[in-house]
Amino acid sequence: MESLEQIRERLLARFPDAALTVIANPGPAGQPSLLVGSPHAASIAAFLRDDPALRLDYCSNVTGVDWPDREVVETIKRTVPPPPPAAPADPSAPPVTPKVIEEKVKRHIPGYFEVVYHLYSMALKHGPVILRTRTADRTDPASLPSLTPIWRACEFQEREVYDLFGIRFTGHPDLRRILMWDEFKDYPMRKDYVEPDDYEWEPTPHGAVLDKARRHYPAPPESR
Amino acid sequence: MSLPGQLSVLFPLASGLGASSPLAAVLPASDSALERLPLTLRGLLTGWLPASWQWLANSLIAIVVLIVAFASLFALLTLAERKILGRVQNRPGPNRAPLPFLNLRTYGLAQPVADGVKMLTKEDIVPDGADRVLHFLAPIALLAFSILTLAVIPYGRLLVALDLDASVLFFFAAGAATELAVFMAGWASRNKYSLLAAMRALAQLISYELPLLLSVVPVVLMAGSLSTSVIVERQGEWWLGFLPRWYVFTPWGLAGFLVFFVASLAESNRSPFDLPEAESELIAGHLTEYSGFKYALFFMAEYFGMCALCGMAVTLFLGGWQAPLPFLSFIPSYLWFAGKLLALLGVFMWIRASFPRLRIDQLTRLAWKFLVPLALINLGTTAFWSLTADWAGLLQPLRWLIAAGLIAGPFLLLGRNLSKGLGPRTYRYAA
Amino acid sequence: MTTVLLCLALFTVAAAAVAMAMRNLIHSALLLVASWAGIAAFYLWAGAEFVAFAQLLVYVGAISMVVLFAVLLTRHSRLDFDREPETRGRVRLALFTGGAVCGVLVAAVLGTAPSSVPAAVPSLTVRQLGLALMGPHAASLLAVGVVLTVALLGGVVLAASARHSDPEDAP
Amino acid sequence: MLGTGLLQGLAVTAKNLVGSFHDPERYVTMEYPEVKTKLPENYRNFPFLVHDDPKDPLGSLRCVACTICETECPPQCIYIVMDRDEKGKALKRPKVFDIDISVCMSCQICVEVCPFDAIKMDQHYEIAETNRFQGLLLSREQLSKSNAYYHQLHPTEAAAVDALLAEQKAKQAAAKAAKAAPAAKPPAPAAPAANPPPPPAPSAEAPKPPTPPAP
Amino acid sequence: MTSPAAPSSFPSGLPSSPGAHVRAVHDDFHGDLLEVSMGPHHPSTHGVFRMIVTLDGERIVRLKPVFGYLHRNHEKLGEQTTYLASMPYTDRLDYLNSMTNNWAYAIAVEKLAGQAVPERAEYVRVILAELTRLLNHTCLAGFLLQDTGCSGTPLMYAFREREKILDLFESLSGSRMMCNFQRFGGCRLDPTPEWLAAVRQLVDGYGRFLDEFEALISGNEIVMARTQGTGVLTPALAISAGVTGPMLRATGVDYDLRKVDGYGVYPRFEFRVPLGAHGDTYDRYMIRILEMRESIQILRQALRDLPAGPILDPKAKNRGFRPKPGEAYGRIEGPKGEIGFYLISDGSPNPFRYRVRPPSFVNLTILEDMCLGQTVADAVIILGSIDIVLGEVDR
Repeated sequence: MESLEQIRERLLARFPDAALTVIANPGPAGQPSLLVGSPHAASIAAFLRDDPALRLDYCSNVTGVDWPDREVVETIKRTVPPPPPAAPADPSAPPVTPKVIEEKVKRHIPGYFEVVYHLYSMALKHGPVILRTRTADRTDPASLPSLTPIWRACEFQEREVYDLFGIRFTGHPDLRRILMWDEFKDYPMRKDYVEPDDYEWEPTPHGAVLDKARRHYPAPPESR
Repeated sequence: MSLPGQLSVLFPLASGLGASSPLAAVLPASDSALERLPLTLRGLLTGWLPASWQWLANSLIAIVVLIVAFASLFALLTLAERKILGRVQNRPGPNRAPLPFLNLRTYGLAQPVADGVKMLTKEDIVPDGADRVLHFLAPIALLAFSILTLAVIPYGRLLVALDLDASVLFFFAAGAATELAVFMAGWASRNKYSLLAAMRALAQLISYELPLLLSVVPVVLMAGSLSTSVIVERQGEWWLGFLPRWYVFTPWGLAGFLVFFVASLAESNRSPFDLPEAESELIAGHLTEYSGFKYALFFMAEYFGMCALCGMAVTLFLGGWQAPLPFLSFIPSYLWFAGKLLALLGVFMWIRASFPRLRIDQLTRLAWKFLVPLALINLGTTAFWSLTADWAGLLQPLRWLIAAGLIAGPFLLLGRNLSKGLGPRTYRYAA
Repeated sequence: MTTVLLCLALFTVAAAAVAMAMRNLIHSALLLVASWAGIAAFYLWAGAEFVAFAQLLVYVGAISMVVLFAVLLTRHSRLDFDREPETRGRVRLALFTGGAVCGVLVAAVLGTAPSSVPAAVPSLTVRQLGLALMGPHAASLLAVGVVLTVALLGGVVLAASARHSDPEDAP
Repeated sequence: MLGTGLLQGLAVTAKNLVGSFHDPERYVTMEYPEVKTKLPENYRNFPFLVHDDPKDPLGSLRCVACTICETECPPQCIYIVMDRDEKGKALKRPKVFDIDISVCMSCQICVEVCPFDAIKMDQHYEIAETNRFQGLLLSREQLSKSNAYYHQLHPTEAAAVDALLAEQKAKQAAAKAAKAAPAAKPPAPAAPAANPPPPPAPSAEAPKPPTPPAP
Repeated sequence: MTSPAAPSSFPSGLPSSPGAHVRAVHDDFHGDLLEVSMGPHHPSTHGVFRMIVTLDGERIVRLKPVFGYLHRNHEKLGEQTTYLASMPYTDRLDYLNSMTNNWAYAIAVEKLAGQAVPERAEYVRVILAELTRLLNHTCLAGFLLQDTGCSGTPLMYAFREREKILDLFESLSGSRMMCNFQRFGGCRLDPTPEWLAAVRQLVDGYGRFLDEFEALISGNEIVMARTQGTGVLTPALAISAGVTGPMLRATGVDYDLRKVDGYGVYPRFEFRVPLGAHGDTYDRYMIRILEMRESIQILRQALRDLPAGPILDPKAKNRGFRPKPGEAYGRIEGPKGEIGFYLISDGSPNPFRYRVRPPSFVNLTILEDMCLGQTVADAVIILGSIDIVLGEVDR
């Protein structure tokens, strides 16, 4: 199978104005992924499925990922030019090495929702090619293009992503909640999901459970 | 002891048991004491009564004996069914029910007692929308008609409760009325599933009524009479001195027996055809809204129906109370009948333990496209058989061959047509 | 002996009468079946075993099913019986037909000689019945046979034609 | 020919029916209350704490209340409070060691991660209690069982653990002896009094690969 | 529960099932459609699963599966506990095959952390996975026949054999069904010679059991009548719907992860992959029986050349395991199909995103397509032939 970069080149040739970037995978797994812009996602997916060289006819896995806003503290090494020599340059003095200082720069990375598709080919027995589609930000009417019209396998899995993450899939034939009951309002898998306070007393409260216990019982039950 | 004509017809019970029916005179009643035991016992009980009261007492005794015998057989059958099903599945079956007051473990013999008490004490829920009268009447009607069918089966040389001239017709007339009771049960429960299931059960009962009747006609044709005791008498002779001339050992008889057996399986809602109470479909079918003792009555009626059909199969094809070998006829006739009946009931349970269930359309297709044509062809073969009864020595095997061919041919043809497109498959492996 | 006859007659007539008066269609159908059973009992009383059991088998077993299925499958809820207005013409017509039927029945009852001792009942065996049917009455037996087969074939054709409108199994 | 498959099926059920009377292979029911299954040695159900000398079950617990098992336990059903003497100095003993049996799924992760072989898996499965909280909350007293009981449950594993502990104790004794010997020669740089063997660093690297038990 | 939406009119691009024409014919709802809800307490829906079936007379016109009754948000739990603590939870996914769930999770984490696995552990993993495949397919054959109404006989035979395998798991890992046996970099315990002898004895006896089982069922005319031709699945629809495992191979598509990915030491064993031709319920049943026979061959070869050596990689770190940031998707050929774990790590002891790709959940997508035009009795068998376990479907 050709590498992700070659695939990206061919896709750019085919869809010149599509936003395609390769996301490296730092871990040892060696599975880089291809970030696809929302407007062209469906047509790119159809191309990947029908292209004779790739034939990615099997969408194995659809995963929703919630990337919250992050404060990334980066230490940047900056070389500070030596202060202008007060005394005239005296060749004998050891050359003043430029001072290297590390600065802690706090960078704010905006969060977003992301859906990851693992594509394989049953015809040519190769894969995976990993597609990623991202929303601009984490505001609620998050919506992404649905790939169910291309791979029927995404039908239930996209409904699950909608059910647990709240990402509406445009073009999905039957978008309803699949695991939670229909009247459930919130989206449980989001990082900022607050669990309902249905705490049930446990005799061995410690750690997170202890805080909940304190909210319900001023003093933890007969602290032994 | 001739009775006014109408009465003897209306209550022929007395005439039959009174051994005054024309038939008894003809037969050399083997007079071993054991053989006449039931009659002597009955004589002790009712001997001192004046003649006119005697036939009433006799008929009452007959009724009581029949009901007690078959009710206890029902209790034992439920236990035997679960024991055989258990043993087939490598497990013991019920063996923990202790006798009421002493905790002696009785290998399950107390299980029917326990079931009976459970059924009696269970609350009898009647859905409020239900039609009370019909809901109450359905199990009683079903049980009544099933018990009626038990009257005409000859249990021993002289032990037939109702020796009618057209007893086979009486048997099927009473059997046909059970559909009415099934409909009442389904309709009275006022529940969409039980009505749907009652319809399917009726479709099954009606479509298997035909092969049941058609498979009996050859026997009536060969025996020359509709009376069950005459039919059993006809099967009394021996071939070559020791082979019993039971009808099942003739080609048309075997085919008739198989069709009768399959049809009776369906008629009593047993294993491959137990669609009405298939748990994987419409829960308990038309019995969904019944609980407590009414459900037990339905259960009992099913077993009575099964015993009646098995009894009739034994009477028509397996030589009723005839002994299989001449020198064995010292054993009393009613024991032979009981043995054959229990054997056939055992085969019923064996089949229940082994086969999956047929779908409603396959079930009716089997009846209309396989059993009915086969029964009709069997009728033709029997006609050929009876016409060629007097063929001389060498022609006899030819007669057998022709009869066997007349049955085997259509059986194979219809079988292939029935399982068109079905068959064991061979599978390829990936390169 | 007449007591048995009387109570049988009473039972049959009562069943038929109540059947007409019942509001619930299924109950009236079942009572109709009960009256047929009453007629079968008549045959038994008259000593005709074979005909009694045939009646029981055919009517109580099969025809009752046809009636009940018909009652079930047709829409019969109270409201969609649009009652025509009772014009004078209809009332007069109803009275006329009712009267005619009553007249015939009454004539038949009066015509028979009352309380004649029932003639000795010929005890017929089934074999003689069969021979009679196949002998002198063979023609009528064949006619009945033809009618039945035609009815059966008609049923099959109807069922088959119903099949084409909505295909039963997947192609 | 129609029906041969059915007859084959009947033959199989008949073979099983007859077989169930003489062939133990075809009669598998074990009537539970009277006949109990023989549990394999590796069978694990709920944990228990091992103590060394039966005379003082709570004092000689191997557990040093390092709370590794409390953090590693997936359903978080262990609750440990370290014992402190009057001056507040931590004693290497749990004052409270509760396991909520109704939450524990006996996955034996606590046994795996315990560096002191203080907690092992028990084999009793008949636990029916009337009260969910008092009944199914096993405290230190109920959990503590003797090493002999451990030997009885898992013989091979217990033997291996004992060998390992004995070897560790010998190593520590040798190390102490080695430390005490040089201290005896140069008395001046008196080594601090041999304090109790320092608890091995809680984050022991690889969990001690449990020696292969023989089932 | 809102009433199910109008029948989903699928975009024309997707391959359709043979029964699809039924939906087209009956889109105009003339009054006498009967809506039946089968489940969630129906005796033959393997666990808490509900099907809202719309019947036109006896034939199914629409079927909406409703599940989620067993949903406990397994993936959120995975994000809140460490990598090692998630291992016992993977037993609870497909609670019939805990060994293969563990292996799939272990493979994903090993791929995430680049962890090596010693030879002996790979062979033990193959032995345990093939034993689990035997166990699962035997269970399926038993349940499938139970749905057709066999009053329990095949199910009891299946469970008799399954108990033998569970006893082996119990004597090895300590628990029959919740084994929690695999670790990142090998297995938790080393099987002893007695255990291996017991496995060899079981494997030798299994062929006889399969012959007896097939004699009871495969040739049975009633079973053939009930299952041949029902619930047909076309290869194109199967591939597009992401169906994997025996269900896919029953339609004739040659895709077995043991051959395609060649994970573990499977390439060293020579075994065949059976393929069906009709894609109906009978094929799905027979493919599983033939796969069991292949598993016996694999077990024999694995037992024959099981090498000595460590069972757990000495450098393996299970407690306090902190993989470097990155992501990985590991998958294996579970008995029910491709079971995969997708892990995103951010360097902390808890995974950032822990995703399970359950085979039963995806295989359920085409339940409606296979049931269109069939009767209610068939819907029960078709559901049985898909072989779902609700612990995995609902997660």
